[in-house]
Amino acid sequence: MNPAMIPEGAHPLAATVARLVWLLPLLPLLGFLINGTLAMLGVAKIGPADPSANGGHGHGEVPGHADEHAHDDHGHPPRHKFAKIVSLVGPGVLVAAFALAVAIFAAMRGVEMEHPYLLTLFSWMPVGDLKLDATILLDPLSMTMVMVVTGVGMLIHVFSVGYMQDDPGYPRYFAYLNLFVFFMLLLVLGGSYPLLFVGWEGVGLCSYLLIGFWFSEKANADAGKKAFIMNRIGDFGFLVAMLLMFANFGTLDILGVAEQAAELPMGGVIATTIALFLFLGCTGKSAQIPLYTWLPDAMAGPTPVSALIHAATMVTAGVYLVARASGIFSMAPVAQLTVALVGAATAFFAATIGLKQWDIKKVLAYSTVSQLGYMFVAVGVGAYVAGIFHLVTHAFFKALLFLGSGSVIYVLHAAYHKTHNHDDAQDMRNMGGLRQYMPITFSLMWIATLAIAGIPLFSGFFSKDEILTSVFARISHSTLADASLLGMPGGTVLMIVYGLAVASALMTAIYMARMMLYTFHGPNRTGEGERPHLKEAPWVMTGPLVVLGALTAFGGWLNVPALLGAIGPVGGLEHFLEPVVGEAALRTTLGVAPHLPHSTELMLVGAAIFIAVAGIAFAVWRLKPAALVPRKDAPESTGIDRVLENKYFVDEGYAAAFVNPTVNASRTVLWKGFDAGIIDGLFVNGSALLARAFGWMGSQLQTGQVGTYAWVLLIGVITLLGAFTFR
Amino acid sequence: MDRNYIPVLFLLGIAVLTAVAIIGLSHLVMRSRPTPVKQQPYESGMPPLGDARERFSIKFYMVAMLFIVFDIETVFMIPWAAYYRQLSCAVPLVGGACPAGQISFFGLGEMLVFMAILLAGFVYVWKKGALQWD
Amino acid sequence: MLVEALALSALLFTIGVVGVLTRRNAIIIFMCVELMLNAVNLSFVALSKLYGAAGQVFVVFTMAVAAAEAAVGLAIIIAIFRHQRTVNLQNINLLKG
Amino acid sequence: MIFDLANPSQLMQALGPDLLLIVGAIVLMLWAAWRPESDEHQRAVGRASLALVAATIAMTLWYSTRGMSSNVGVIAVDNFRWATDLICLLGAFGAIALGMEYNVRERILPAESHVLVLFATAGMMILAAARDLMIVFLGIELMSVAIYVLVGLNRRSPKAAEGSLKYFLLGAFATAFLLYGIALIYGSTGSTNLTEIGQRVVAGNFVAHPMMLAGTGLLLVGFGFKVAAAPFHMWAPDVYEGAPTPITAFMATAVKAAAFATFLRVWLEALPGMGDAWFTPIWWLAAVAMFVGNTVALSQRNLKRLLAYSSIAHSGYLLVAVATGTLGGSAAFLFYLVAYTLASYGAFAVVIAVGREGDANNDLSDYEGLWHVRPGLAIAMAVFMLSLMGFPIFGGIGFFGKWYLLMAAIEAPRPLTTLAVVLVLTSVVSAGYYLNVVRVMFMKARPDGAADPERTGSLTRGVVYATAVAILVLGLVPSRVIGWSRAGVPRAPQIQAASVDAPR
Repeated sequence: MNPAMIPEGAHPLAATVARLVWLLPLLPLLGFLINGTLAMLGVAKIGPADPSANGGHGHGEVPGHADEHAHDDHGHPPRHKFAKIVSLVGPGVLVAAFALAVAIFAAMRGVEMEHPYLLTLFSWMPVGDLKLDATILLDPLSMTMVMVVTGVGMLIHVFSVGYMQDDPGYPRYFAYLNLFVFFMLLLVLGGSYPLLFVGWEGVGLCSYLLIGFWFSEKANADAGKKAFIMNRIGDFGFLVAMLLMFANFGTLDILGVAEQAAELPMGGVIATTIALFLFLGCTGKSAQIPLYTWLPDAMAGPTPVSALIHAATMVTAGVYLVARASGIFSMAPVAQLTVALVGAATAFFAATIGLKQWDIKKVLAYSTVSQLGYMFVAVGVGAYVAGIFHLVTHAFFKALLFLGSGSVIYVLHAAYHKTHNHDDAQDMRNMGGLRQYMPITFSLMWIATLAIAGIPLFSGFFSKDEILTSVFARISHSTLADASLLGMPGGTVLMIVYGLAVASALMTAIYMARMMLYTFHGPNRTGEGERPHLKEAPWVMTGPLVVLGALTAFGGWLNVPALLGAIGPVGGLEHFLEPVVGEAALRTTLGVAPHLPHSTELMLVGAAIFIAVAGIAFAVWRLKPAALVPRKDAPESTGIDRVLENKYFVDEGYAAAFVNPTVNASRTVLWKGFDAGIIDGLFVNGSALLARAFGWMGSQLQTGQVGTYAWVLLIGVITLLGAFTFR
Repeated sequence: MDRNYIPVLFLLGIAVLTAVAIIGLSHLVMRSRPTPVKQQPYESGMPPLGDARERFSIKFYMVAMLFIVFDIETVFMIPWAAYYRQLSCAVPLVGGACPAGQISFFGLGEMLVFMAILLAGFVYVWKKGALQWD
Repeated sequence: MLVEALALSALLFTIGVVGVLTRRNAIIIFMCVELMLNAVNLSFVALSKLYGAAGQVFVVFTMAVAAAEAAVGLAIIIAIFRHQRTVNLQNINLLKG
Repeated sequence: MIFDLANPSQLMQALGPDLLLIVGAIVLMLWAAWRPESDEHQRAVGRASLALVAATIAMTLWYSTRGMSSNVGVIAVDNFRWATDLICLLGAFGAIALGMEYNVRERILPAESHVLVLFATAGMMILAAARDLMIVFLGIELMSVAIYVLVGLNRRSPKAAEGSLKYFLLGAFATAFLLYGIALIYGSTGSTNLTEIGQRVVAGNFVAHPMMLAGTGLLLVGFGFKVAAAPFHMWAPDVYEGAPTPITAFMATAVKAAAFATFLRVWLEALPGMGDAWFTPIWWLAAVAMFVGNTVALSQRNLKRLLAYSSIAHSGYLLVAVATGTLGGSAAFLFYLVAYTLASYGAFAVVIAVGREGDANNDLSDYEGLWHVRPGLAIAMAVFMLSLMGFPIFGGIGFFGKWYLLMAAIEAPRPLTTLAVVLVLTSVVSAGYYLNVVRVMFMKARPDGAADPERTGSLTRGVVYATAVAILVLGLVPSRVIGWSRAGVPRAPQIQAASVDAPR
């Protein structure tokens, strides 16, 4: 694994197209520069119309709504004057990047990838110990991520062309989106932690800018701010972890750190501390407990952004980071247990909250948080391949779900726009029966739903099953089982993790089925006037959905478990990623590949299938879309009264049969108390408030009186003299 | 402690004592019968004009300030003067005198530069009209 | 003698500090600062008895600098008086927070 | 060449750039007085001042390439001096350039404003050269007295007069402490020469000497005041707000740089032997400055005040470099200073560009929707804010500044890991106000009826874009500046032998 032993030119990839890998991030950067320039040129003196005209629901989700004000007639608002060239450049660079990525991938398949391909671009900070090169690390792991980022990114860019077409900030939107892809590629390709951090910070900035893209006064800006604060707390963890790495290893190269980490004592305090701080960074970026509440709020941004940044790519950066730093994590079982437990708890809590949401995007947001928890469970127990596998399949089906919901919102909004209705285009109570109007979207979204629920042969089934199996396999005979977390033996912790994961799998099936039922089935609850305007979204939007649908359906073939070896090549991704994470994964399982008896494995798979089917069946059986009323007629509709809604649903028989006490309690306590109270109240507002309180005290001291200043100065003098004298 | 300073100390003591004694005695002896006329400040027999705590013109302060600044610069001439003999000789002095042919104008030049800088300041002040009374 | 001189210097310095802290008139505060500077000068002079002329040279510089500072300071105080019609620092707090 | 500082003519040569600036400034002072006050004259003198500064920069650059050094004496001839000189001269250049246009807008007529900047800069250059506490004192006073006047330059503004008075009174107060500190150090070591003090401190075990300890403490107070480190920072927000904006920029950068450079030199050359004594106080001073600056800035609405608190926080960051007590730390210090100076200058230039007559329009609300009316200014300001925050890529060199500082802190013989964590944590807090400015500019609509900013003068625009481009370019290729700052550490005769680690 020693990278120093392989001269750069000698790597088999050096002779292939892979040496152009530096072009990958450069292409979107180019797109950003072009679109950014156009955005600057396109800024009219007047600026966009006041976007706060949007009803004040707090959902900025109204494509092209900014023009609503100026063009209240039915005429189409004029597109941005640079719209054509932007539509070409924005997605164009992504298509080129994806093509290049495919070529590199093909080249990589053709050579022996025993060692990572490290390409030094230039010496960024060329000084002694602080030497920091701009290096690109191309190995199977980063390749996988690049494929996801460019592939899914490309589709979402294309989708955006349709979705955002009437927005006055069209070039700016694509500039941000291109920039995001640039930073994301930097994140996954960076050959050292500082470079990775650059990408990490960059995607955060883009996310911040895009959440607040529609700066509808309060809610969006607040959401951006919240995302921002939480991400900064996470970044703090990452930075401290880097400082500790540097202090202990003297290097920050990813390979160098991995090499040094292997020599640390198992379970030592250094590895544990670094791993925990890294994980703090991950909780911020990947929306895990306790820093997860920003993600649902981030839905204020445009829906394609939610799909790309807040579902498929950026939020998975934490999972990628853990896999990247697998060398460190595998040396710190306590940290691993923490990761797995936090992941499982997040998966469970978010799923309970997801059961209750009315906003279609909020359902998907909580679902994302929950699925991210799943991924952390996987990488936490050292099943890095399973985690990355789920990351990939999740990117497919969640992007599909988000884009599908985007289509629905787009269509609904367009209909409302035509009828001058100001209803909420995201509330599922206003939907229903869309099946007949949007058949393509309908069927594609069902595919994604079946995948996320874990119905066999859809992609999500394979990845989810692998995670559950991995957790189960490590309950004994692993470093995790030997360690203990807060006095609890590792085996017990893993059992809890397993239980939570299974429970959330069930709830996932329920809430996803619920979302589909309320959106597409039952009677149509839009108004009479809108109904004629409901139709499938244009092809530029539906096309990407179809591609994603195919990926969602067949993505599971990437990594077929041995048990189902009959249907395809076994463990493709596993073999592909082996050189990167294999060693670390084996370390957790004490040097032997985890092996479960055939019967046990069959039983686990059977249980998983049963749960998925049961969840969907339960939802279909108990939920009555016909009984729903449109949001404006709903008895209690504001967020404050949501707890009361529980009663309404209990009467309907929803979830009355089982897990009701737990779910209700956890929902009430967690969503109201934990989420809104402790996280938002204490963590976000609290820390902001604390800082502000100190600031306020400081500015109160700033009385403007010279006398006060002289006194403060003197107190400083006396303190200093005291410090010097009485040491 | 240098004994030579003891007489000075005595003188100081006597001066203070005398002053205190005269004022103290008059206070002891006098009878206080204030009248408005008596309470007026004494201005050599003339009736006082206006308040004694008269505000001085701002110009007075400006000129005074300028005076202070230029005045204090002369303090630098004292060490210069004390050391002038050494400064005017290119080699160390021999028995308090400069060897023949070793006279240097360094000391003089230094002071001329110093004066030139002061002069520049003076010209500036003059040109700005700070020295004009009205 | 050195110790006494240094003690006196410290005492004067402290008086200056107390004056700065307790007075409200800008001019008096400035005079107190001058007192502090001159207290330090006393230290320098006393110390130069021990270490040679450097201390005395320092005193000369300090005096010159203090004079320049006094000139600028009085000009500033006059400027503030023109605006506020007072040199009482308690009334001079446009800038705060 | 090696200067013999005991020889007057060689001493003069060693002071070449300083003398050039001083003589030129005296000539310009007379010229400024020669004609009645007018905008035109003010600008003419400004142009001449710019030329003089440029000439001094050229001369300093020339000197710095000659590999000069000197024997032990009252001044230092080393790269650290040239580096500091260049930063201060660049600051002066910016202040004069911005001032020429700002003065026209604010109807500040005296042409002396530029000359005073030159005199203050001369003070800074003397400070940068000082290797004797006497010279340190003279430099500080020359610089400060000029700045006292510059702050009150706008005779029409009561705020300027008030700022000037506050700075003057508190500055004189702090100077007295500094002077007393010098006296006490002189009293304990018998010298005012930094090299000699350094030697005697090491030889004489002064670390438990009460007089020396008090002297070091009071010296720290004096420097702490000049660099606006909490709790000696109270003057800074008021003075920064009251002063004309170009002067504020000058104070926040050049004055701070010069004071810090001297601070560092005194600490590295004279007081390394006192390390056990000053380590903890400076540690706390840095932590408190970072904390106070960054938290109080959160509640600021006036951009000038916000930047003032930000500059207090940055003093804290720079104090971390001082606390390392190593040459590695001082290289990081110089590098950070460059990054900070560029970003601050740019930010203040934007404040000038957005501001209006009467020093108005400095409120955060005046920046709402700036993107929609002045996209260029908004983008540049975003770069400055991100740079001050230490954000990678868009913050350009600012990121490396923080990075380098953190690494130096960790690598110090007495690792400052906790302080590094405090640094990271407080810069997380700092994002709360830096990014707020960005948010306001990009994510808010321009308020109804808000007038567009006036046309930006070409010099101001030049400063804005030059600094922005420099930040971004140096962020991509920081190697030159890093090499420069590593070569620019102080070199004193005894420093090689002392307990600081050698530069890498």
